[in-house]
Amino acid sequence: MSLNYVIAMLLITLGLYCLLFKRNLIKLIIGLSVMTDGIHLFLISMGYRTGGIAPIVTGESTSNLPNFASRAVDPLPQALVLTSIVINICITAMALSLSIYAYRHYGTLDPSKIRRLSE
Amino acid sequence: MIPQAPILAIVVPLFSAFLMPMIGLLSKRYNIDRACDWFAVAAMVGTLIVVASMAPTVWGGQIIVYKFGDWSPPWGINLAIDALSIQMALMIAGLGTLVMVYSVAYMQRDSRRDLFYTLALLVITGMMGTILTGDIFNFYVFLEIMSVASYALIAFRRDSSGIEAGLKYLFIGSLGTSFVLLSIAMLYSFVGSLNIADLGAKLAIYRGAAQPVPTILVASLALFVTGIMIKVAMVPFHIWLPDAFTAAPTAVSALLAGPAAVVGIYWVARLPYLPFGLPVGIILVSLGLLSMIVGVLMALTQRDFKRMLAYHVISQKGYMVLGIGLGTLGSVLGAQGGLFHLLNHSIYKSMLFMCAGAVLYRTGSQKFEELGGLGKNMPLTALTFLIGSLAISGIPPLNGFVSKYTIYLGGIEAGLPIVTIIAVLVSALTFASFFKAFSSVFLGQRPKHLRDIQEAPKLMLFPMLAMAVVCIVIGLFPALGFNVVGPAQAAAENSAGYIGHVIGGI
Amino acid sequence: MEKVQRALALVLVIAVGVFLTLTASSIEPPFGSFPLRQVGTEIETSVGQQYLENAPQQTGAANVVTSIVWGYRGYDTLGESTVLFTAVVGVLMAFRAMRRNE
Amino acid sequence: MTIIVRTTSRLLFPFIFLFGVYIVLHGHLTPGGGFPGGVIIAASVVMLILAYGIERAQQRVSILQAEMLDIIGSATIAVIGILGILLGAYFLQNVFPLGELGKLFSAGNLALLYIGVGLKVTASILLIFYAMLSD
Repeated sequence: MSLNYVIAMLLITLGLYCLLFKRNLIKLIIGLSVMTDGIHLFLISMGYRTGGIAPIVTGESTSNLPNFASRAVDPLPQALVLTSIVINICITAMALSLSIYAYRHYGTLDPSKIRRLSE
Repeated sequence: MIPQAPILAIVVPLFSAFLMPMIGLLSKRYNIDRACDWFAVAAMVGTLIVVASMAPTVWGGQIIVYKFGDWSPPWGINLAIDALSIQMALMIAGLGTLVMVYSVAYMQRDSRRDLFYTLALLVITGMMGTILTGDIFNFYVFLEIMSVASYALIAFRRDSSGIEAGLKYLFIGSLGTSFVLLSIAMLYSFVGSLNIADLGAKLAIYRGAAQPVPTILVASLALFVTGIMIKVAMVPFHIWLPDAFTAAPTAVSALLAGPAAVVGIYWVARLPYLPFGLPVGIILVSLGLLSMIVGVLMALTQRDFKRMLAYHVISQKGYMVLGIGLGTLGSVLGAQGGLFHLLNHSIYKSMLFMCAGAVLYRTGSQKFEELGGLGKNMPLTALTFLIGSLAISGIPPLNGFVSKYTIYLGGIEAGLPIVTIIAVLVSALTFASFFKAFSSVFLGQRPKHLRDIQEAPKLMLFPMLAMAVVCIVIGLFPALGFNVVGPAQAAAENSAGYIGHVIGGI
Repeated sequence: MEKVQRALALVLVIAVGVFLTLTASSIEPPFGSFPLRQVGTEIETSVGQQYLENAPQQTGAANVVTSIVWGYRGYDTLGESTVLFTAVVGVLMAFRAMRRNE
Repeated sequence: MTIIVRTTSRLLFPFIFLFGVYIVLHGHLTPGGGFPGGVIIAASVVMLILAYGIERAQQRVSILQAEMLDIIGSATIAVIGILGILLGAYFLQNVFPLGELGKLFSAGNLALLYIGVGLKVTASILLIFYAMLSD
């Protein structure tokens, strides 16, 4: 039983619940962010090594690189999460700008009401 | 092959997109009206030349591997181009060029054209990246480029239906890409690698029945298939597609219906062999059948030109997924038919959307009730629409017939004649639906206000007629198509060769 | 109809949640055992371990994450900045004033 | 905004800005890099927007300047990527000397690429904010 993984999956489920049940564009965006954060938590925690240190060479480990390599945590998921966070920001910005536009011009944040306008 | 061709195929549209806002500023300052439009067309032509220059090498049996920054495959990112990728890349570049030419005329009444072409080139970049890459996380990144750009393009006109469709596609599409990301995360946590060839090599032990497949691999596969199916719009996940294709500007609909369909189907075709290599044939066949039937039944009741075409997109994508699914059940013809149908469908569905766009451009309406008798005013548009609808219904001398017939044979070869029967029935319903559309738009009573409608502009007609000619040529000489599709299908199945080329290093 | 849809959605969410949680709790090897990966019967080490061993000499960067972000996987990061560019263009698309130039 | 917020944000602005620059420049040595650093730099300007309104912030960084920064950032990445082809063999290949581990001038093209990305992220975040706040 790995608690980190389970909590990450619960966050993802929470985000999915929010996406399926909420009727407000801002809440939908929050749901999407929560879901992506759950995935990031999963990615980060699977690279953990018990008693690990940050994958940055500083201080005394500069002279003892093999020791550093045997103690540091996985750097690859951190790079992936960095990429994924930026992508998530972009999606959030896109969704927010469309929502702001919808609110300014159609006066509502309820997607089904915008739909009724278009029919 | 042009030196550095693999990276140029991605970098040419990408850097053109980076340059486009600057071109927009300059053209405003010096008052050159169509600079952005022609620059986009030139960028697409450049991409097409680069991609075409790679084709002879790849069809010669080689797999081009391009290592970024000179890091060898399991650590760095690499591009791996085999016959399957090159078919898709050629389709994207070719159809993309024609769609760009079409939008030069179609978008001329809109302002903010520099942003439109930037986004369109970014969609092309994203598609090229997803097709050519050999790294699964890189696939996710480029999938997002393509997705974010298409969310913006769908809402481009900013009317209420466009905003609503854009937001709907944004939420459903992001859900799909999140699933893909979670699937990649699980795969990495299990195998400890991200390179597709490396993953394929390490997961090969699960291919036989010797090892029980662990839960995490099943979960990863399920999430990946769900994510891809949301992007392909197979039936339980299809609800974003009709709204998006109806509300988007027609040039965008043509771009998404033709080239963008390629990405999803490419990954459906890869999936049974690399990186997972688990049997998914039955799932693909049943999803394909479901979408074929539901798509065509929904299409029959539509009263909106573009919405009807959108439902036919779902139905026809069902044929492709069905064909590829039959391929994994042991029928080579089925897989070839699926890939061939992708080629044909991309051509005639882009063309049909362009016809709808031409009608919309001249009359300002896309409702069947408000149209009629346009055959006299727009004879060439009517002719291309007729060719397209005969092709999509699978009437003999046209290309749709060849690929559909191959899929029917594949159904029999795989020992599932019931599939063939359903496919023939769906074809008949497709014909009925298009007959209705053709007669209510181009035949019959012409409303008074449509008396002075003119033929579509020449720049719109050129890509439509070019595609119609291709439809007829492939229909008359199907060997041309099979020369492209045969190697592609062989390359998809040849996972050992792919792994050998990438990991073995060249 | 509305109620049926909501009930179906709730069932879906619960099913996905249970499935994911069960999958996560059965992941082998468990949390905290980073370089070990077990595929089938073979014990492998993750690619991450090779980055830790080679990156300081190969790229000269003290921060191994940086050497991955722009060194080994620089192309990913190029794609990432392209997504950022796409988002900026998309936001400008949504807010720039519409002018019809007939 | 009140005078407390205005004065504090005016006094804090150069420090936050400098901190962002530090994060960008030391991306290859310490945690951080172009993305967080760029966001910090952009946040210092966003703080001015909150305290003084958008006009005052645009006096510091105008829309045109932000667009130029964006283009310079993209151009930096593109030029370094293409230099890899011209002087080496592959796109984005490192063709600069690696230097000594742990020093500021080390790691070849990584530091330069991070500067390009830092400019690009700053400009992009500012452009998004300006676009959303304009009517």
